[in-house]
Amino acid sequence: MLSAFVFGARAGRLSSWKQWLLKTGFQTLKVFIVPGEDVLRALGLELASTGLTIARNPREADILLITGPLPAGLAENAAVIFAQMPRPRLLAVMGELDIAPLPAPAIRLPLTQAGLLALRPEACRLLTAQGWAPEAQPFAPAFIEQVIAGQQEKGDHKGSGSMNHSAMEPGGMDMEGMMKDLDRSGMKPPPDAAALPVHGPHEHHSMPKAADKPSGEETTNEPAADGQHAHHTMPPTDTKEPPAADSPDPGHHQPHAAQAGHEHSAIPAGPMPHTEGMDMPDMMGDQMKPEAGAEMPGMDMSGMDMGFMSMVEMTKDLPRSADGLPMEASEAAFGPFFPGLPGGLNLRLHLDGDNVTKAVITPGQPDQSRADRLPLPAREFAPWLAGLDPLTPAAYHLLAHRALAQAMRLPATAALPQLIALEQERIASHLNWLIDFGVTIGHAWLRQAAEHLYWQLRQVPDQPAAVTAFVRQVRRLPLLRQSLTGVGQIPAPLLHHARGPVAKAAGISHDARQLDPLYQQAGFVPIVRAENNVWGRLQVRLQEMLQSQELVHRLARLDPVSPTPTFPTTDQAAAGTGRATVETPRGTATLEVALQSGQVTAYTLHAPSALHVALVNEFVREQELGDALKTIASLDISPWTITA
Amino acid sequence: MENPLTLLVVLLLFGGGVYALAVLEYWSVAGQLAWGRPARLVLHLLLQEEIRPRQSDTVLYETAPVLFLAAAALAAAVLPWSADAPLLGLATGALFVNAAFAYVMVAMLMGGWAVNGVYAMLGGWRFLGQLIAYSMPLVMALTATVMRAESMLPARIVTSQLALWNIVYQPIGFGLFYLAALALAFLPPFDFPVAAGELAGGVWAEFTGTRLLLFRLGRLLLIMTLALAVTVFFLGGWQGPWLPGFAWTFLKTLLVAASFFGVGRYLPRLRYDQLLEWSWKYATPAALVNILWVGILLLL
Amino acid sequence: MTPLQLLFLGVFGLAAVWFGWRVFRTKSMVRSALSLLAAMVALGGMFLALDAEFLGVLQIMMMAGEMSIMAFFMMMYMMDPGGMSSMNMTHQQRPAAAVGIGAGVLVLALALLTPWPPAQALAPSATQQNHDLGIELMTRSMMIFETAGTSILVAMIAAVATALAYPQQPD
Amino acid sequence: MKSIPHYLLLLGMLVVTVAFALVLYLLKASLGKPLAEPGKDVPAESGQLALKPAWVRYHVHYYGFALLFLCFDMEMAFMYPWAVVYKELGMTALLDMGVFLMILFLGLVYTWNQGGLKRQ
Repeated sequence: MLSAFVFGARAGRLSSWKQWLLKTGFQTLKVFIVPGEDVLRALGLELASTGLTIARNPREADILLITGPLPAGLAENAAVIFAQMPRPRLLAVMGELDIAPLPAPAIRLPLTQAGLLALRPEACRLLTAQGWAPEAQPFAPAFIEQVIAGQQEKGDHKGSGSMNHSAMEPGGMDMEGMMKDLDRSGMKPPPDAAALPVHGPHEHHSMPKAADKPSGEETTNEPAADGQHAHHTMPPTDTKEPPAADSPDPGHHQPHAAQAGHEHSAIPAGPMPHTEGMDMPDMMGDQMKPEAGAEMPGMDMSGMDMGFMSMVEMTKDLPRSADGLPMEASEAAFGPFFPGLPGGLNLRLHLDGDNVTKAVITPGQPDQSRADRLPLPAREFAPWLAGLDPLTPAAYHLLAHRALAQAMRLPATAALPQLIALEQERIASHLNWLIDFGVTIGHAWLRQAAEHLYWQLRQVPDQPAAVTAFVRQVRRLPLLRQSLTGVGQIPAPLLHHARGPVAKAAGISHDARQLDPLYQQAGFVPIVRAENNVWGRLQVRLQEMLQSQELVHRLARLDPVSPTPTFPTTDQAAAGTGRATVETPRGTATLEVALQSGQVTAYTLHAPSALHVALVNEFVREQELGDALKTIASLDISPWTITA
Repeated sequence: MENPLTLLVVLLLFGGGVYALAVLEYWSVAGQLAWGRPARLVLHLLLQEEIRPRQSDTVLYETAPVLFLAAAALAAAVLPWSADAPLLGLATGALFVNAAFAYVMVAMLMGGWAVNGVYAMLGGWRFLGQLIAYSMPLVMALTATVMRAESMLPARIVTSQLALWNIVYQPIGFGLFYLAALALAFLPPFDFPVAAGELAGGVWAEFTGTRLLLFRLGRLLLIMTLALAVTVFFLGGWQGPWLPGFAWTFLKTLLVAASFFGVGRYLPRLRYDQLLEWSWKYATPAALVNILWVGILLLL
Repeated sequence: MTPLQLLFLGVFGLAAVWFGWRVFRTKSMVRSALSLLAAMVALGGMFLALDAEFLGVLQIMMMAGEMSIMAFFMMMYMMDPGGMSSMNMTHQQRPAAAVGIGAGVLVLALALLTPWPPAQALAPSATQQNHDLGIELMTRSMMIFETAGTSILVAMIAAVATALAYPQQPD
Repeated sequence: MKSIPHYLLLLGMLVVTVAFALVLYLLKASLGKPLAEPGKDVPAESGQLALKPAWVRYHVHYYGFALLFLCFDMEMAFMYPWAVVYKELGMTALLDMGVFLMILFLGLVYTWNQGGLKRQ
């Protein structure tokens, strides 16, 4: 057991004094949950009853608890979290998971509530017994050392042209390298050249633009990783930006000087508000800030005349904010493990001060161990797909079921218990979202009340009175409406990407349940509001919770004796393609499956979250940080269905 | 100060109050009262490794937690607990309290900058914005109490409320001071520099072990001091029947502090720039109206 | 003046000079601004040692906010505000040193050559000082006080007009 | 003279606070040093290694308010002594300060009008 703890214990001998301290002090333990507390709850694991509390950042965590799913990329992020936790620390893993590059866990538990309940006593015991160990060793996974060594090397050779981004930042590399090369050769990047080939099956929008915009700003550039997303060129939405002609900046019209080797002809001079130029300002920021970051932006150290430096000259090519001031943009990760956001959501924000100029969600890597199992016998496909998204397994189970039924040319009999399970999952999913949203907006009561109700409903799913009371209370919370109403409006041209509650809040009656005969019998009418903002989305989710409660009752009354249709999955000869649509809690999901001799050989899933990711990348900009995070949280993106 | 026994009682009450606040604080986020928790937390923080971020500004990093604690402690020192036990009778006490509070912001700024991390930096500069927002309502409300007492001596401000407490005499001032105190202690809904949901801990995220302990202790002390300030300046300080003066001060202070924690439970976090806007467009003019109101009352 | 006061006057004076020196010896903008704040606090300490309580506390209070604001303006408008590169950010060092030394000599001469009135044996109590200051402001120095208000207004308008872009549509 | 002991007491409290911190640090040091590991001292950023320094020219969006604050802070310096003698001087003080505040209020209104009272 000790060998498992060498990466967590403090270095030194364990005296009885230290042991006493450990025994007393390490009663209150904080857990950092990977991939996230939303997944933990969706798995039916309640942390509150264990006496453990959730750590919001690795520095205050004692235990790193991994529940999975943990695809390769996330495992590296989890290793970074573990490396950043102060010792004595513990690694605990639930279920059978491959967690490399993390070390062997000190505690392995079954993926059950009983397993979770065993965590605290076991952790206390281990920490008391081995909080200090003479044989403690540094946890030094190779990839972290490589990244750090790479960074130091860059620091040593400033201006050598090596890349800014580490291997930890997928997505940003190709474009940046390309731009840098173009930049060096003095070429102008052809407009749209980089952006067009990656569109894939989705639409391309061209919106009317402000008349006075230089043509170069229309370039839309996206990293190749975003292949499945749509591209938009949006009209300026922010009214506070100054028009180009009235720039308050005196520096622009001065001739370029003291820029040996750097010729920024590719970039049109003139103020470039972030709302218009899509990715261009940020790319400029990256260009101007080469290598180690410690270096000054826009300055070539060797060629610079050191006698006098004019700030006007030095900053003239930096991106402008809405007020025309040239500042340096910083870039920070707000995921995959950020409190309040869905666990596993790989979000990066480009910041101008505390203004978000751009939000980028990078799709995670697919779980290779899952992908390897295709082709799959039809019988195993539905549970397999249900495991894709731990947040809403029932919805995807139903989806797979229906698609297979169509592929096998079976009558599309809907099973009432499945629909009831779907509606109950909807309530649970919305509540699960609300708990995390309570963290994002810093509302202690909302978080606790939602969590309380969540576990109440998990025990007894049918409690209309409790749900109704909760919804009424949330609606009456002071200041909540005011603080959410003005936030997160999706521009009209992008609205058709919205699905589920996001679309319904904006007045789009887009719901797959409308077409379902059983739902029609139950008198289902989608909830629609004309509040295209965070408050509207919250309202729709609350109303949907009430509606789902009602639907469960109505569906149950429809045909109480109808037996669950048995699913003939043993048909070895079945072949064909099937397509089905289900309204998951996050929106309409469509699945196409190809079936050959009883085996699922290929499938295509159109999940609502993938569209919402495209939304985030397009329209979250020029918002205050808190508002941007609220907006992103309000879309309720499930990171598990958006793998690249 | 004259009576060592009173001083001891006051110090004990203050310590006990701070401990009770720690319990209350956990209640405000977790909804349960855990009486042993703060003591365990102290040991816990002592036992943890201390990680200093690389490329940090060592001087500022080391100064910030100590300055934070010192600022809160010094502000507490000049506020009287009872008629015969002012820890310190500073003639410009009301001003001094403000001065000490200003260094809470300086400490947070230092901490935010020193770490050289994006979250902390955002938190630090946010808190300066917060100071710009709460500062004017705070000092102007305080000035109005000074007008009535004709002195900046906190004990005189208490005695000036013999006939009528300032909460009734100048309710606008009380409201502004109360909200400003919430913002000063960066309690929810104003917890901008250390917000979990926006900055994952912000300024404090990179402080571990004893340095974090100093910050946490300082913040509890700060809340206690602010509650004490509300008591002294607006709730008649030690005045009350039956019980000795310091007991009244203690009870009122604890009640105010509990209300600090309670308010934040039911409110969503605001935006600091909205706070700035409200402060300058509405709160500062309201504070001036309050001064005018007190001025007219005093002339009648 | 008691020896104790003299001691603290000296200590705070030296601290002020030392922190003033540190302002220019660091490459980090924020550290530089906060050093200036420390120098100002030391000045406030000197006021306190001289029994000028109101001035001392006021100095300590006001400088916290103002130096912090200066810190962010320095950070916004100076290259490499963290001072992480090894580059020298100063220029025209010789003329600057000459001007600095000249100004220092001038100030020193002013301090030494001015015929200061004899020191008061006993400073009035701090409460009395606050009161007297108020009376002075409201009566004899009333015009100065109002002029100060006007100067602040001018400063405010100048700052705002310089810093903000002219609004397209006043809101 | 009687104020000096108060200041000494305050200074003493400052020293005690620093001493308290030092004692804690000593206690801490007696429990052993942290173990150096790669990536541990990098500021935590949600599981990504944030190796780039954050010290950049950060855009503070509230500088309009900050300028206004500087002026109002200055004004407060006059207000405290005024408040002390307000009752004694009565109407004179009210008018004096009324004029002073009116002047300052003009500045606030001007800034508001110029769009300074919003996020830049």
